[in-house]
Amino acid sequence: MLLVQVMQGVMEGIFLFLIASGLTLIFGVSRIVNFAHGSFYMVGAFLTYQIYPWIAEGTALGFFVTIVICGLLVAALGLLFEVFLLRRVYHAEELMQLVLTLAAVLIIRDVTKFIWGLDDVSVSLPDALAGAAVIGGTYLPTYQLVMVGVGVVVLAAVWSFLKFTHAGIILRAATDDRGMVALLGTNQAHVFTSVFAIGCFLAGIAGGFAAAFESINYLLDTRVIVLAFIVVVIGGLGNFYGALYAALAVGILKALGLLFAPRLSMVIIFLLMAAVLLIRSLRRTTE
Amino acid sequence: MARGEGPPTESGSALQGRDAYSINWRLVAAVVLLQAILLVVSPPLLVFALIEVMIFALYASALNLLLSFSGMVSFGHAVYFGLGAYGLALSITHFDFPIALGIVAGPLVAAFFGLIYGILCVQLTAIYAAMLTLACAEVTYAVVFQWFDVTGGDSGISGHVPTMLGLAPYQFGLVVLCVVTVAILMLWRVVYSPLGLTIRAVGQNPARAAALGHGRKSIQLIAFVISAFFSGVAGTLFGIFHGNVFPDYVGVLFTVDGLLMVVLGGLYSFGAGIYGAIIYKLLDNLAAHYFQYWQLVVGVIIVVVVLVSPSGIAGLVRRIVDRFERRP
Amino acid sequence: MHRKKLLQISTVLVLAMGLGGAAQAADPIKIGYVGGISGPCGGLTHSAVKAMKIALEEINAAGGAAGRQIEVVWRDSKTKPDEGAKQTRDLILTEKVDVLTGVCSSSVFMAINPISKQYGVPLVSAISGTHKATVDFGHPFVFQTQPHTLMEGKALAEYAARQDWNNIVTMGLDYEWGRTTVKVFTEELAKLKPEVKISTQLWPRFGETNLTSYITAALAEEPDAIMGVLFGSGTNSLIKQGRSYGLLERTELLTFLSTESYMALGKDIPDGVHGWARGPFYALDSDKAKAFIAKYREAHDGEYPNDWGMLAYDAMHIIAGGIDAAGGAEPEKFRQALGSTTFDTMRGPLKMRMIDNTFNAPSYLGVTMMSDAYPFPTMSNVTVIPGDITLPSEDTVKALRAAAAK
Amino acid sequence: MTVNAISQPALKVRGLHKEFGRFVALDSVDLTVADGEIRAIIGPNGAGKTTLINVLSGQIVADRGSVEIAGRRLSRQHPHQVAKLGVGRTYQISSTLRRMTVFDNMLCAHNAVSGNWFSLRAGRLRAMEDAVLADLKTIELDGLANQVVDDISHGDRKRLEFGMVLATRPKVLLLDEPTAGMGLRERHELIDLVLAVTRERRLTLVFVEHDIDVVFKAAESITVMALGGVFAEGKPDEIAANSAVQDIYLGGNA
Repeated sequence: MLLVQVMQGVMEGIFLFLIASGLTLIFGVSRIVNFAHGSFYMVGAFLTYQIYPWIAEGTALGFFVTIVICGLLVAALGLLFEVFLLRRVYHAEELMQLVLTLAAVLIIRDVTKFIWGLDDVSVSLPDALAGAAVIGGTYLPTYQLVMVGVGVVVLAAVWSFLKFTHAGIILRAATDDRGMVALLGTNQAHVFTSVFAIGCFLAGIAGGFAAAFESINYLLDTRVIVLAFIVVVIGGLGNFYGALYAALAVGILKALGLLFAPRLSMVIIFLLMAAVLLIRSLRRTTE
Repeated sequence: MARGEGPPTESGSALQGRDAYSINWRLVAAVVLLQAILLVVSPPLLVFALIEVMIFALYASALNLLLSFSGMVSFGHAVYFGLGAYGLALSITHFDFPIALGIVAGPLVAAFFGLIYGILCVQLTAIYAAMLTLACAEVTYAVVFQWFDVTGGDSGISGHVPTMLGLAPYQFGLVVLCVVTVAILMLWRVVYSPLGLTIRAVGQNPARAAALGHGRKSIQLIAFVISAFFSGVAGTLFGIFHGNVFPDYVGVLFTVDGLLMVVLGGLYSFGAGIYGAIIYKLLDNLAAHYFQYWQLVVGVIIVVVVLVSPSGIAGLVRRIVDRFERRP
Repeated sequence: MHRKKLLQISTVLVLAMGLGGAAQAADPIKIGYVGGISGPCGGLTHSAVKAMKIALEEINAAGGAAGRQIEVVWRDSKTKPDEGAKQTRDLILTEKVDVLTGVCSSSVFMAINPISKQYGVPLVSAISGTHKATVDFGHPFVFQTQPHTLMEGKALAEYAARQDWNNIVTMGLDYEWGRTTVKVFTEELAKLKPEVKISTQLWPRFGETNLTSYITAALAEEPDAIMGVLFGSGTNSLIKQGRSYGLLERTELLTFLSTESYMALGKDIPDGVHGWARGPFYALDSDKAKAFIAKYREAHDGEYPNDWGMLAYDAMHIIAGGIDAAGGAEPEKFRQALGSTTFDTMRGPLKMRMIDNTFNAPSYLGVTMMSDAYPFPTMSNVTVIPGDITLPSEDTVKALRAAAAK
Repeated sequence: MTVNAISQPALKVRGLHKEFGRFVALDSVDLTVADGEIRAIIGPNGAGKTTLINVLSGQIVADRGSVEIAGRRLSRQHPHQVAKLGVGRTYQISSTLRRMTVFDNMLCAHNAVSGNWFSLRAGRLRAMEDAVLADLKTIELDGLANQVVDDISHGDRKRLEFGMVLATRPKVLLLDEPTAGMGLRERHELIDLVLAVTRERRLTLVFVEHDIDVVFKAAESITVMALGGVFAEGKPDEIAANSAVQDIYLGGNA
């Protein structure tokens, strides 16, 4: 029982990681806390609902193709948002940036309502992905295993991107020291824009996967953003790998929490977040 | 409309007129009188709207103390607003307080939680602190929402206090006017006093303030508790106004309302909360009345303000006043 | 002569009064609608608004109520209690409405309820399911036309007792509706069938849509059935995610399944789920229902009305019927009229009892099945649990009111 | 205290060590500054000068080593606590309250040491006005009193920062590149002001400086740092004569 719940938690954690990874990448580079991340995720989910029937409904391949297309579309949307709006406030106060992303949440939500209406919609899981591997009475659903696989692929892709490519090295430099990017003579704006687009791409595909996993409506944005924030904060804002550990921890904590303290699982997770933040602050080196 | 409005600059330099640090009583009296007349002569519905604006003006002004002056961002300020209303309700329903005592208890409960959460939050700075305020708010919301036996869960608590204390709307409006005026004047006193100067120094540049001998944490904590207290006053009034309390009052929507009011009103000016509450509520009501996609309208206006006039309405007012003053 | 004159005068007076009455009759009766058109309730409410508009047309085409036309003023509560209260005051004070209706979430209902009481304007709830407004904090002018939480919990127990389920896991959303329904269900089931064991109670957080850990935790108890008190995306997620765990092969599932869930999930809802509903259009075969559904579909691109639309349509006809029977919208007469009339609704004849102004609205339970009739699955073998069985006893009502008044 | 003040050095640092990751910022630094001394700290970029100042002012906690200020041992004090011990500091990039006026900046400094910083009585601020104006005159900024700091020149900001530090009545001044980024004339005007005040009030002055002219004009003694350690120490003429210092210094700058 315990083991089943832990495995359940791992699978949920990977899914959380998919959502949170983009958020943490964006913060790491541009120090923007993007409240609209959940909205981009929601747009990804609705686009998947819209586009899947046009591609090849019912097939697993069509499903994956759809998700990649939707990821790209969301990335394009994020790109526009970054270039036309966000870029203008990089030098303003933090609060202005936050409020701008909050405004984006309001706008995207109403546009979503306008296009796709108020009712729940849902994407049917392709049959090939709907089953489960049964090992000794324990069910390991194919779809969640696939998501674990996707999580690993994203992790590997981002890891090798950061490690091996020129752009990745600039990115790492940008995360560690933003002044350094300017010194390197790189066009900082390009770095910010591309990372924002990559973050939105990740949000978009996470939303696509969610569309087949749960039922989606215009409230999806706020439903997901708080949890994503918790993961990012526990992992260390801007820390890509930290987000993975945090996502797994939150997933497992949620799954085990309902065995031992069923009504307190969210409270426990928030307390974990508070504790992590405070413990980090105790390691004072600079004030 | 704006109450307690003096010179709207953050640096009310003493040299710019020896009275910059004192209250312009004539202006206050004029605004209060005008507001009182409005309350008495208006039809009930307008009175309700005025009451709502006054309560939110206080809430946003309290939040503004944090945002504009103390250098903190709170993503969970509705907690202190809502806890004011819950403090009132729970002290009556669970501790059998008389109503008068419950009204006092509301802001104190808010301030108490401001102290507890504040102690945690000031350990961190910038966005990290803001994230912790969010976590505190979510915990509070979860507890209030789920602790069904005590808080009534999502169907809240009602009937513990007569709506508007059983007064006629305009009478209650006058009560609110008095409380809000006094509270905003107190906030003014806080901002433009030695303590306020300290808070502003810490808020603008904690390193310089530390080199002057001010510890950031303790001073930000003071600001946090004061802000929580006055948010609690606003929340208590709101609880009496509606005669009820729901988890929504500590929820994220009220937090966002407050933030947007301050930004619309104009960061770094004392009047931000007052201007912001008036404009935001006006906008909110009008847009929602005529347009199903009112959030879109509000969102677009916020974008325009952030990009075009980051100093908000207060900045606009200041520019207009400056222009008039320059022209003899 | 003298008498004749007197007669003349009185005739004139009577005539004048009659004319006055006629002039009054020319004014429409105003109904104020407050509902969560935007905000979390938006998904439930839009069909209700459409349905009410159809009802309105029918009523006015048939000459209105009590000889007067009916006019509805629509207001959005944004699913926020304070906003709902504000709109309600506006409706009462500026629009001078005679009757209020709508109301989606229980917090908005609870916020509006005292205003209806204060101004003595009848409030007929069409959607919100909390019992607190009519029972605990009931007053003479608040009415409920759909089954409330206490009734539904009992209906579920009735249904569960008829199945051969001996080990049940409950899974209720962790808020008032979930907790009260599970509580009533558990208590009533213990009375009806004491041998049934509730092996565990799970409480998913409100708004939670990843229910997989709850599914595994529930299945670990090897229950005969899972009783889910979830709605909308909660129910949908449970069914979608349960599929991979062989949920339905391993146990039975009883959950709230309103029409929009069928429409959202389509064939993703497998056959054999026990569903419960408040106004399933496909299970109502009265002529009235058929006519309404046809009209609704015609007006809205072949879309089917959801449960909320069905409830709202009935509520509007009940209001009009009440006004008709009362000869106007005078609140006390309206109440008496509602209490003494049997309304012929799409859900069959409904009658209100005076103690808590609650209608004996039925609950519908059945088993899902895909058929050729609709592009989505529906419930078959629908069991109707009439409201007369599920309405709480008068003692219960009195006890709850006493507790609330304390 | 007063008895000690004669015998105690104003600043005594022993074995100070600080690493950032693998980078050794301070490597067993020893430093003694006598009461009333004017000491310059020079060295190439990355020598650890600013880190040293940051440790002395409590901004950074060292990994090892001790700091004594007027005989009092520092142990993990926060900057504001160090400030209360009588240490005033300026920053490489001037650190002022940029949304306030020059006057209010100075008022903040007075307010901070008034002992009534928590008061709610605006009258207390009015009572400080004359002293504030006097201080502004001292640093020759009284003409800019009503300007918002954001609008004044870089040099004036540095001057204001120095003035604010003075207003807190420190015993030890730590100035991190007080003249960085200023024009030649401004630079000498400011350092003349610093020297005049320091001598008049008998303060201890430790300053980091890159401009060799300024250093030799002002310093009574010089500490040369390189690679996180103290490389040489002595009177200005000794340092000038030290060829190793010249190599390091010029090499480091090249």
